[in-house]
Amino acid sequence: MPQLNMVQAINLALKEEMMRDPDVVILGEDVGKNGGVFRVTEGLWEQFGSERVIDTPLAESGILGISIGMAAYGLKPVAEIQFVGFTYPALDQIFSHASRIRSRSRGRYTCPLVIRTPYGGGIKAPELHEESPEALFCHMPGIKVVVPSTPYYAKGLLISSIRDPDPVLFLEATRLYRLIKEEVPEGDYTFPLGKARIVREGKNITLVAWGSMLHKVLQAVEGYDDVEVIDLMTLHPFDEETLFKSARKTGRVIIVHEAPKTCGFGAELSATLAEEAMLYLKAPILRVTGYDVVMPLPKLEDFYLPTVERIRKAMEDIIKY
Amino acid sequence: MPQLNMVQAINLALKEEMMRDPDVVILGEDVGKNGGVFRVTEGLWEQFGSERVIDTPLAESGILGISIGMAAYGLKPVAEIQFVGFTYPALDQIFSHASRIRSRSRGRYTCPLVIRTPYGGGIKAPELHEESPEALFCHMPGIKVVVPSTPYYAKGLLISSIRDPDPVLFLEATRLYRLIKEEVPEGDYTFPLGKARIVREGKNITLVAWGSMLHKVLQAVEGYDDVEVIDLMTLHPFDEETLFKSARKTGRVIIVHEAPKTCGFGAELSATLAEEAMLYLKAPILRVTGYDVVMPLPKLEDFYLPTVERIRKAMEDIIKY
Amino acid sequence: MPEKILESFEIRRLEILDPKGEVDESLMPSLSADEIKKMYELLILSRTFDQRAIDLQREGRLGTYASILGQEATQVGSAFTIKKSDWIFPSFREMGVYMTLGYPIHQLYQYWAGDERGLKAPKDLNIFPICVPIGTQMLHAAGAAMAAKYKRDPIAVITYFGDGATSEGDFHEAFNMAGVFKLPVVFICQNNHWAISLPRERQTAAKTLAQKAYAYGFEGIQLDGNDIFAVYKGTKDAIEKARRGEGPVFIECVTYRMSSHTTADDATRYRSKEEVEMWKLKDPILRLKLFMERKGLWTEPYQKEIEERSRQIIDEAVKVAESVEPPHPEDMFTYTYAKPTFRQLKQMEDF
Amino acid sequence: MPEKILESFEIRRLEILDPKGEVDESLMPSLSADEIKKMYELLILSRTFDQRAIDLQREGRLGTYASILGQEATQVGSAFTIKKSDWIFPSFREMGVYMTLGYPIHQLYQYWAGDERGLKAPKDLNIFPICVPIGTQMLHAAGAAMAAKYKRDPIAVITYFGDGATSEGDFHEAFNMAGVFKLPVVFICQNNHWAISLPRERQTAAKTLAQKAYAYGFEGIQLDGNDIFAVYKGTKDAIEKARRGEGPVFIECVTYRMSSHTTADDATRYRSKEEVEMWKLKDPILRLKLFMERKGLWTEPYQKEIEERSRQIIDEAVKVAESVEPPHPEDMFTYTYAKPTFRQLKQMEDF
Ligand SMILES: Cc1ncc(C[n+]2csc(CCOP(=O)(O)OP(=O)(O)O)c2C)c(N)n1
Ligand SMILES: Cc1ncc(C[n+]2csc(CCOP(=O)(O)OP(=O)(O)O)c2C)c(N)n1
Ligand SMILES: [Mg+2]
Ligand SMILES: [Mg+2]
Repeated sequence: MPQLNMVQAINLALKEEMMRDPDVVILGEDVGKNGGVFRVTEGLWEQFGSERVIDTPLAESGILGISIGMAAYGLKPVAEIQFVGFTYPALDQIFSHASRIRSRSRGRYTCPLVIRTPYGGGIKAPELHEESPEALFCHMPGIKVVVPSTPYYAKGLLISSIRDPDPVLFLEATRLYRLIKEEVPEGDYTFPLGKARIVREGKNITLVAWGSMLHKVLQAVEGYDDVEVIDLMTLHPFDEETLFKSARKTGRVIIVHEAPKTCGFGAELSATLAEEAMLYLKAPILRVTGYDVVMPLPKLEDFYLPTVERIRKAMEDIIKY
Repeated sequence: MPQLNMVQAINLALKEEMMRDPDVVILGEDVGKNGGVFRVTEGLWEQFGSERVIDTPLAESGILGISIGMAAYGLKPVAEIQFVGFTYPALDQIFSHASRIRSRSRGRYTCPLVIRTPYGGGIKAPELHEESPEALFCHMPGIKVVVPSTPYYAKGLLISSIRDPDPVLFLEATRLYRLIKEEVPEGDYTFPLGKARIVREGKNITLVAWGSMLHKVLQAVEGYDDVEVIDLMTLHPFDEETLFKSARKTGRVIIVHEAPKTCGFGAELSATLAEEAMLYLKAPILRVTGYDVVMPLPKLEDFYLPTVERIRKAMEDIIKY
Repeated sequence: MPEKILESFEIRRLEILDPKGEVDESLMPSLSADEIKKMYELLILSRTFDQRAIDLQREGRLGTYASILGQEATQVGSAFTIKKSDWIFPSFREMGVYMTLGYPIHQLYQYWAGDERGLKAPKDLNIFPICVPIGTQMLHAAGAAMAAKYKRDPIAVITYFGDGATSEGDFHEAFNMAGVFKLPVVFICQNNHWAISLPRERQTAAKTLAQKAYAYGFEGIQLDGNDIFAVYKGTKDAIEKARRGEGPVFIECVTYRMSSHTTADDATRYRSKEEVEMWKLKDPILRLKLFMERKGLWTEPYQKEIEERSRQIIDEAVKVAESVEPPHPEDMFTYTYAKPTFRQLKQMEDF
Repeated sequence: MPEKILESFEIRRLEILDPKGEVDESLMPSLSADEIKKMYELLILSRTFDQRAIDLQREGRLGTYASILGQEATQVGSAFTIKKSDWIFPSFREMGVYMTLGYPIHQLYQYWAGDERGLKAPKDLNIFPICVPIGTQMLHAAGAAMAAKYKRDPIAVITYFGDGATSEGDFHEAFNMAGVFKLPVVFICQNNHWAISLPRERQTAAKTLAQKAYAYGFEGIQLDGNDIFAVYKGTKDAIEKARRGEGPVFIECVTYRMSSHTTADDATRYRSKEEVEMWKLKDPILRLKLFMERKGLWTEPYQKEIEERSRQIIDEAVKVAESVEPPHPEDMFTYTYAKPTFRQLKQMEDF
């Protein structure tokens, strides 16, 4: 089995799905001849031609707007937005249309669209290139939000997302693109949306994370026994059952994310536990997150992002509590 | 003292601030001769002319984008977006610019902008006319979010918002526009941003709400003794101290909002308590909210919105717990 | 001037039928007597629908309603050329388009009464639901056109919008996509002179809206939108061009919103009686009537008959609309996703 | 054709200085020998800055950098006409504009090294920070112009953007606002033929970008952007017109991005060597040099001297930039709001 990094695993998923289903098309800025600014679509334009791997003008609302029309007509567009910060000009198309067309038309039209976009910090890039706005999308009914954390799961989750009958925001942690290689099988396999996975089992603390922060957490828990680590993978709808089960077992939950704390997705996880599992909790639910500031430029980004030290401190606090 | 409804109170605040400060200008769709679709700016165009009460083309990103430029240049624009659902096409200007220009320019440029916009349900209006997306804005550092619940506070909070050196999203509950009249003094008074108020004191349960839901809550607690009701008023930054004090006293907290539950602002309040005040809590933190669905059209909107019954049921559940 | 000239443009306007009912025979499209009568009947039906909607709204039986009064020719004339295989992306003020295409009329009333089930188009009609956020639907039209092109379907995609919509960013992005990809899409602007209280002249400084098409490398043309023959001819040419794969066209139909913006608006606050009176003289229905009278296609009894028939159709539609069971609260959850989420299932237990 | 013609347009192109260094005297703006030398020196300084930035990036001393190679004339020529009282809203590829305006050069390096303190403009210079989200800054320019107009300040507002930016919805909304309110804003597009890997012809189907202005009721003109005299004259006329309150102008400067999009890009993946070679012949600096040589304004020693001086300036700027204390983590919090929130104060305790 080939050892692939995340870029390669996603590329493979795209290629296989395009071979399987002629209705799958790719569009976005620089996705064609250039193969995408991170090379995620490399080789696809050569293989499938410019009718299926479509370089668009520089217009994010336009890209997602036409994707919605394509999806309603019967295609399965996979749109790339160059960085998640550039979904902001397209939020109206996502919030007012992609997520609502099934509802507004009472099922007559649907939007089987995947929006792929790099997210997150740690790559020393300019403004708006390191955003983590996942919570915004999780608040909007009608869209699903998926964040893979390793090449293997990226492929399985992307295939599921493409086959999903509803719009999926597929967030790819830029920092992970080339960080890890693992075995990624060729050919069809899927990983269901809405399911988390236990990466490490333990009885004392539950740590919840997704995407790139999962690896920070795994680093942080090295050398600690009996710590459970959950990779959420789908944020919306998230796997309440796995979370509850773990929280019930450990009684101590720490949530780690890159986004600013206030109204980050951690808030929903914590509130859900505070509402439905409080009885089992032995300590406050802690959040280790980005600060409530504009994501700083490279010189300060390492201070902004949750660190191994901050995660360990939370673990110590929660145990001492 | 005149008895004013919320439309009149806001109109008065605008008029007085425009008289006081020639840098205050109003812009938006239909705000001029027509006085705004809810008549909030009625009479201002006649009084201040079309240079200060500016009818713009139909372009929300444009309205907020030029407002940012005006603010940076030294004016204090008060932009009206006709309904909060129509801020979606302008989110990029809010998220990428209004909230960041101080940070990006290290204080050289600022954005003393107020975005006034009606929000919320209960008025039997078409799609996107009844949204409650306040949480989206609370997640973005650099912007403040204010939601008045009565004419008196609307005036004081709007004056504070106009004088605030940073961008403020000022959400006006459409359902409250003409629902309540109360005494609203003429002349200068302000109510500080970031401060909640205790509307009713009590020792058994804390109910937290804002805007139109505050009145649902007040209806629901009628006949219940010893229930404390907090009107949050500023959502971002919210008044942690008042919330903690009350939670510590009652040990039971219910949060009520119109927005869908998942990632609504209730999640942040709950998570904050779960993190910092759990020790004092006698019961799970409950959220009575809109459902995780697209806001339905008028025929079903009453089923979507939190009702007195749902709030009472939560109160019973939390007491029984 | 010694500088080079790189490009030059001319913006044309098409008129065929004048307010007195006279036509320019050299431009007159070929239409049979039956077709012309059918058009006329659809105009009457549209106006009957509209008046009834306003009455129902006053009685509290509909929610806020957006009248099409005065714009019937733009709507009927353009929709008249659309085939079942074409796709249509309307805005919110196109009841005449829906009716010309045969959309179930009771569903239109259902929608305006606040029931989204009214928006579910019948299987054989590719019309999108009403679009509330202004200007956004044009991109869906461009996308559908792109998909049709990819699938080699020889169809046209037609999208409607108002003069106000031309100011939104999405208008620009849709037009640009259509130009770049040479999409089979026809953009039809109902320039009814007003966007709520903003007059056309303050919506944009361009003298015509039609000229905006040249910014995207394709053709724009202005029509007299109260002249059903000009509308028919202009849209037919454009739609056929699109079906042939020769790219997009932008059609500006100049018409007038005779009533207030919606039943919640009061247009007397911001526009003059004189202007409205002046436009009454250009009424699109009157004009066609005069033409038909001259051609021997219109008589008093005919008028009575079709008015009566329209009334019956509308009565029936209202009856059906109002006899439909109200939606079940669970309906809220049914169409968020193909399958409800765990959390939704829990929430549905409230009902 | 019996239809009416409503409007007609012609799109003009201005060229003065050709690649051989010859000028069209009838169009030549009046510039003193000193001014021309100053321009040339700024071109050399810009190119020196740029080359150093690329070197520093390779050594890991800067982050990703966007080169201005080939676009110097567009930048220096246009900024040369800007006064201290004017306001400027750049995009991200305008280092030559910043330098012509006298922006502290070490701050530019500081910014590209990932330190937002580099973006704090000096008090006497009304330039906005670099704008990363494409196309969005034009609206700020329109807004500032609106404020200036309201305050009766006789200034111009100048905004820069690329060919790619013309596809964004905000471009449209900004142009429309400028037209409707007749704002004193000059829109300068650096059409460098590429938006990352997308060539200009696939960005829009319009033959020129200049013609887009007519969609908004104002004038657009195309210039040879590698011809510093055409750029100077075109922008000067436009800026003066704006200062006189006669409304906006759109200037399309046709130039070429000689290097890759940024240091993170590899342009050989998507464009031909031949194209790049062809544009080398049109180099904006070479061209001015040939002109100056002909006029006796250029000599080898002069070239050596200004190259040496530029190198010293850049050396010094790099030294200053790299000797600045790194920002304190608390800095993250300082500029979110005028005063930190309770929650921020708590979070700041981490440092
Ligand atoms: C994005 C957005 N902004 C504002 C509104 C509120 N609104 C509804 S209709 C309208 C005016 C539309 O004018 P025009 O496009 O000319 O269409 P018309 O009403 O004349 O048919 C406005 C501002 C909206 N529906 N969507
Ligand atoms: C809204 C947005 N989308 C995408 C990007 C990524 N991006 C940065 S520069 C660029 C191309 C810009 O092309 P152009 O406007 O021609 O300017 P140039 O790079 O040629 O100077 C893109 C797509 C961005 N910065 N902002
Ligand atoms: Mg209109
Ligand atoms: Mg370019």
